Amino acid sequence: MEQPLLSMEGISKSFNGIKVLDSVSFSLRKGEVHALMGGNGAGKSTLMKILTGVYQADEGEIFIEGKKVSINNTEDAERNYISMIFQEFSLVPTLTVAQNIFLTREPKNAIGILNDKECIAKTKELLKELEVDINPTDIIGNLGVGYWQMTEIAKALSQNAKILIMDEPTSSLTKKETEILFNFINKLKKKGISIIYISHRMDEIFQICDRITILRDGKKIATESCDEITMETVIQHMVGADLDKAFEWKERFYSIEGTPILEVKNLSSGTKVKDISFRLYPGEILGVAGLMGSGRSEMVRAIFGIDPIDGGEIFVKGKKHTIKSPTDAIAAGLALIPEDRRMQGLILQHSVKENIILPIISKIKKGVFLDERKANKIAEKFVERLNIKTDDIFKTAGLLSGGNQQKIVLAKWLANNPDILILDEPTIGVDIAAKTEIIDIIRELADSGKSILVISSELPELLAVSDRIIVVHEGRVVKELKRKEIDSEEVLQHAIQGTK
Amino acid sequence: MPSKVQNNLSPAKRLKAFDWRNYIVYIAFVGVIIYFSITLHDEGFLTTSNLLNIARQTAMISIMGVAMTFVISTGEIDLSVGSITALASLTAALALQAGLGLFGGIAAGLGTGLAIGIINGLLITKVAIPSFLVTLGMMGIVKGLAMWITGTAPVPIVHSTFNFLFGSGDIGSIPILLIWTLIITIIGHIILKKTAFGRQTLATGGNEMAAKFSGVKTSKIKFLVFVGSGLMAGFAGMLYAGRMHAGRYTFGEGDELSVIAAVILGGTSLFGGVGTVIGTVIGSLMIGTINNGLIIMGLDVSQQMIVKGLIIILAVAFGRKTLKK
Amino acid sequence: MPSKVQNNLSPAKRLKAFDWRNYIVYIAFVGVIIYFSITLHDEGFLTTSNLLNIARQTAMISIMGVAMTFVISTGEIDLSVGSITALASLTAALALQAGLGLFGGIAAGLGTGLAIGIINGLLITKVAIPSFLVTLGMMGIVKGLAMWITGTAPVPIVHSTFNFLFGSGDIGSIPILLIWTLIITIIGHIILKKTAFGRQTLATGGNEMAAKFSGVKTSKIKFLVFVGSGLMAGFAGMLYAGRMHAGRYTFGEGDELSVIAAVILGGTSLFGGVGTVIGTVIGSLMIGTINNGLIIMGLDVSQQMIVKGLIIILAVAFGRKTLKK
Amino acid sequence: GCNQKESDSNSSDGSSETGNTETTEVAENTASGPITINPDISGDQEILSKGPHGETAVSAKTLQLTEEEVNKIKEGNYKAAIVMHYAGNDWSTAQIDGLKAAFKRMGIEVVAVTDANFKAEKQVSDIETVLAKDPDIIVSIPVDPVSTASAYKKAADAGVKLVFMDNAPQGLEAGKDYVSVVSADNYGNGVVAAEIMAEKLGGKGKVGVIFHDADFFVTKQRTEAFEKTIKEKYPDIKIVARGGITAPNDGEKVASGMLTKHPDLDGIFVVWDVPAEGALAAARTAGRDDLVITTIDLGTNVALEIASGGIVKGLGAQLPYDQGIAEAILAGYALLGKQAPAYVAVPALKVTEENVLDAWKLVYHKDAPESIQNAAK
Ligand SMILES: Nc1ncnc2c1ncn2[C@@H]1O[C@H](COP(=O)(O)OP(=O)(O)OP(=O)(O)O)[C@@H](O)[C@H]1O
Ligand SMILES: Nc1ncnc2c1ncn2[C@@H]1O[C@H](COP(=O)(O)OP(=O)(O)OP(=O)(O)O)[C@@H](O)[C@H]1O
Ligand SMILES: [Mg+2]
Ligand SMILES: [Mg+2]
Repeated sequence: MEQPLLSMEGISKSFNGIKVLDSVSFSLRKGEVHALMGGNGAGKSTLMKILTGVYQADEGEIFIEGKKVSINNTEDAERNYISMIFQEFSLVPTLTVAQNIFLTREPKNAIGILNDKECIAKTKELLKELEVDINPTDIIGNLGVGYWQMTEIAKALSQNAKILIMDEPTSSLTKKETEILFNFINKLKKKGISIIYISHRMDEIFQICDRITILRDGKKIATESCDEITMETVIQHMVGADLDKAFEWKERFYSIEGTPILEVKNLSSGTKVKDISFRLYPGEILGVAGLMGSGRSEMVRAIFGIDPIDGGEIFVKGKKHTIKSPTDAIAAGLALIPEDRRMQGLILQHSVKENIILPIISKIKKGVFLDERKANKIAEKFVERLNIKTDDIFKTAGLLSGGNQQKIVLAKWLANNPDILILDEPTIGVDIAAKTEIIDIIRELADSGKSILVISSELPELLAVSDRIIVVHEGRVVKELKRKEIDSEEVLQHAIQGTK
Repeated sequence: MPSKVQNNLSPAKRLKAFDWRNYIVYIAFVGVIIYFSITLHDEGFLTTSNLLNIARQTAMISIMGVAMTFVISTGEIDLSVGSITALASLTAALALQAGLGLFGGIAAGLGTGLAIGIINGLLITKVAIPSFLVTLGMMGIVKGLAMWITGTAPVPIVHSTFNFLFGSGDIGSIPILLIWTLIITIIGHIILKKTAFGRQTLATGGNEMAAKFSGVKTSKIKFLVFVGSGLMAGFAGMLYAGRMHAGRYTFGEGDELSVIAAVILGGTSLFGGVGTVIGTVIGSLMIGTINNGLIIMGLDVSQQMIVKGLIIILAVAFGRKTLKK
Repeated sequence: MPSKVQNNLSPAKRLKAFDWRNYIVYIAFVGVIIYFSITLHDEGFLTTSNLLNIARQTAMISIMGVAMTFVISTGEIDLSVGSITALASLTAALALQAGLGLFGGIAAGLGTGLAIGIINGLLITKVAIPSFLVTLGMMGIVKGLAMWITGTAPVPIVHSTFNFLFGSGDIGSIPILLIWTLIITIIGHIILKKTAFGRQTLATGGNEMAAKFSGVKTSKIKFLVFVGSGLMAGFAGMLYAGRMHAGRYTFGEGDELSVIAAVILGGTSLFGGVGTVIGTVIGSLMIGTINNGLIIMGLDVSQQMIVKGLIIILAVAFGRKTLKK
Repeated sequence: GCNQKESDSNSSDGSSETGNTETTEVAENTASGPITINPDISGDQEILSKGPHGETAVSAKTLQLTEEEVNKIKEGNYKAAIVMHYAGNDWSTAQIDGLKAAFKRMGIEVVAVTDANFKAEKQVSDIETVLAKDPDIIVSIPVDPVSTASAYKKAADAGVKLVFMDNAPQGLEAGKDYVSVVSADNYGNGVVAAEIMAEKLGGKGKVGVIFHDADFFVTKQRTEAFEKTIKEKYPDIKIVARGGITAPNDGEKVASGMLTKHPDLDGIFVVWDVPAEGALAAARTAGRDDLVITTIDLGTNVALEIASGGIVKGLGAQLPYDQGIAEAILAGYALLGKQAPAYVAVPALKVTEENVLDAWKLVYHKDAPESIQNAAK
């Protein structure tokens, strides 16, 4: 058999005495797309960070083309033509798209003066190839997570890497962008570039990958060719058990008579939300579909009082509400789980517990003081319920794996028990087992009379959970579909694309 | 503040950072005490009266430091505290001179701090000017007012109850300044660590956006921490007045830097999200102890400045090393 | 620095913030100029010689401000600059006195700044002590050294070329201080906006972790900005020396705050990631113009302080309002 | 002038109530006739201070502008600027008031008063700024005689008449570059403080000295005078401790340290009154009611302490208001082309419990505040 391009042998890594990688071996052939799978906290990102020099392995060796290499920092990785799209974004929010893409590789003239024009032109080209509609001079901090992810991808592609690591590149992308990315990956493959692909979207794996390596609890379980393994086996390896009911829609019954619990009339806000109207009934799960940039996030931001409302009205339980801040929204019984967990969802340097109890902090009191015991109990309950992988509830949130961070964001708002729960991409980065769990939790909540608005770019998930789906296009609701009327993903996909 | 921020340390680094910053000031403080106890044991350093002097001398910085811990925990800064102490010492003294009595004096002193704190808070939260600029401007305005109100003349205080209660008195052999320090420290510690307000303060500093999404009224929190800082600066001004039996526009000059230094030395992050009241007070005591020890040692002012600077840097560097292992 | 940070403003808010901070200082500056031109047009405010005086008086703050813009852009702070100017003025003067000639004097002044900048940079990047503490400690050490080196006595400089080149000379009718300011400003602006180093400085302050992931040597960047700050403070010290024909330990006292104020007023974010050299220099000129105008207006010192504070706050508040529309 | 360095407010407090308004009236009351300093100031005291170039002092009592001379000056419509080292204390306030009152009588407009806040570089800027207003006279006190010299030289070359308080910039010549230096008798004040100390200690004991740790002419003279007098005249009094301060708020810390280290200390001399208040607080805290503190400058708080027979036993006082008048008179000399003495001093004033109320009146041209009057009863 030919020599692998890369092989990692017996890699172990502990944090604070807790082993997160246990003698893992991994190999990558030239020109292959190799999926790295595993539940949240299995150690995927850690393994890849060892490969890119962000962390150093406690034990184990790395070989590239048979030669042993030591990778101690990002420059060593770059020297070995390894480049990575990080799960925690490596973009500087205060710089522009173009500046970020070419950071440390800026085009410049002979005396070191930057050539901004060239930088922008090159960026434009790259973005055009990726078919993303971003202005290269936009400040990254002003863009949504979807665009961050596209910029990350553009950045990684602009480096001439031999090994390209993609850690959940599509978690915030819709189908359209995902397809473009896959086309791109195929082109790279043909050029002989090897790709390590991490994702929790199972269907993608089989669409794009040649081989799969599965990790569970820091140990390697298997490496198989994609042709020889079924999705069920992969899931079984990942979870360590069978997962029977993945993503199945169940018809639910609730009344759409009477007053809606939330009614939005002709809402407009900023440039992206133009004229949005919809109703949400008690006990209903309403899905929101749309392309990236269609204005779904902006819509809920406006409803939740973050962005100013330029026009339209919001009724909660039949009563008109002027919501000017999240505090107003929360007082009206709303809760929003934001799409961007790092910027909007979490206080990364605070503990898991502090994050979970923050929305309800003024409610867990003993006299004037905080009831620490009760707070701990609540935090522990949700860590258990959402199966958050953490050493304990006092671990710093920023140290958890991406998926587990996302679960904390969910836990925060579940703990608050609101009447109306708005979820913006609630399952970004969450593993398959947890996704089904979350879908169950959403259903349970709805069954208990809560009303839920879910935005998701992952259509199978959206289809599995929604009772009704509205499609947003360029800031307007263009279609409303009863779930019963949708008999395939394609139907919804067409509605989203506006292609009929 | 238009430029609030969030932590982006590498997880690993932050964990370590969190560790050493929590303990370094205690280690450094104990080290300083031991050092002076050995080198100055014949010179009265370890006498009760000297140690109580240190407590007296640091009381105002400690008390303002407690409030500043909250301000810095939200990622903001208050440069106006030094000036506020000056103005408050004068308004309290003038009220007493005008015969408004003990409560009049207290009301004037605290009211001054409160009023300025409220203005600071409103400008920062409603007009959204960066706190650095608001409180820098306010520092000048308040200092100017303090100079102008009596034409730079000090105002003597002959009200002995006031002087006793706010600065000069001892209860038994315990200076009243020490008692005030303890009371404010304990209250501050409890508020920061044991109440929802404290948690929300830290959350605001940790990630203002996320805190807002979680329903924290970050503007209200910021407003309140500035009100608290103003109030405590007013209180410190009364303590200066009671200790010196006078109000004067130079009191508290440069204290803003000492206060911020105590807070940072104590382990509170200048970028918000992490704060410790106890650390602040220990930081303040440590600086006070160094000042005291070096004076007793008989060093020149220039030598004192050099050695003090070295101790601060070396103590932190040493603690950093020790805890790294 | 263990507590580096990243921006977490809401996208919408950040966009706005970015906007007004870019222009407010220019508007405020023009407003101040117009105001004084109208009210003081009989009093010599608008004469060339007075305007050139403003340029002379603000040169050192502007020059240190250029370097401080880089420091603050990385999210750090340098409190030692004021002390460095004092020590550098003395070492330059002593070198000239010792007959080491023009180049000896320049080497001594710049070398002092450079050496302290290097020590600051090493302590911050290698020992990882927060820059606030390092430079606060260094401020005391350097000030102490400046006092100690000549026992607080000033050292006169009789070297006329030195005095001409660094502070006192005019080329034609243009003060050499203005020329230095322009040169440093232009170089600083180009480095910040047009070179990879500048880009990486802003990236380091914008999100240190992300910058590191992208291959920016953030430690090296931070080290270099502190070296630059030390060097420019040393240069400013020479300018003080040349302007005053002497070295003295009090030169530059309190300048750290004026410099930081100019930088923040100019629109650089105290949290890093956003910086503008031109804004800083305009900020420095604006403060200098206010000082000058208020003196010409004949206000009392206390009134000057009050009005200056008010102008800073109101200018920013007003600009904020105007740009909101 | 007790023009201390760094941020201090030295000195004679309480003048504000006095100074700003009423003293001016005092000058206006005598709106005609010759201008002299307050005739109540005793003139028989020998002036001990020497000028910046070692000149022997001429008493300010000898200065005079006759009525005709005043009228002649009035015709000139002259402009004056006052460039202070620091304006935030009563010494400065009283001095400025004296100047303004006298200038008013001479028909001279005061076009600017600046405050360098003890920063030499700021003072140079101030001189430049003030020159934009084209004054005929600048009355000033240099923060530092060395580093401000070139700026003053520029002003002198531009034809501005310079009168200095306390100290003259280096390299400038009296009669050529500047008119004259008017000083308080700082050396004499130091001697007064030493004598009161010796008197109260019965010529025996251990004392500490809190001095100004800076190269500052005025405060150096005082400390030197105190220490020299003690050493030479009172051999049984030993100076056992010396502590430097750079800012007035440091007084308490340094005095506390001294009392910790030397619990048997009998007295402390503090270089000016504001840090002396700190020493007072330290003595009170230490329960040392028997300590003797002497200092320089008659501030409200120390005056109160003296009047009530407290720990501060006495001090040497300056007469800043009259110093200001003397400076204005000398400016008048220059405008008239009259020969002016190079170094003029205003005598030192010994203040103890016995004469504190009279001294107050002499210094501030008004009665002592009620609190002090009550205390003196
Ligand atoms: N710096 C760190 N300090 C402590 N624990 C860490 C650190 N980095 C990672 N971990 C822990 O290591 C484990 C593996 O994390 P990793 O990020 O590799 O998971 P992952 O497989 O990428 O999961 P996900 O799918 O959720 O992204 C997690 O339990 C995480 O909490
Ligand atoms: N000009 C802007 N001003 C403020 N925020 C913006 C701006 N442009 C984009 N955003 C941010 O972008 C995010 C959503 O971006 P996007 O355009 O992708 O909309 P979307 O419909 O929610 O699509 P998706 O959720 O698939 O990303 C929101 O969080 C919003 O705050
Ligand atoms: Mg991961
Ligand atoms: Mg979105």
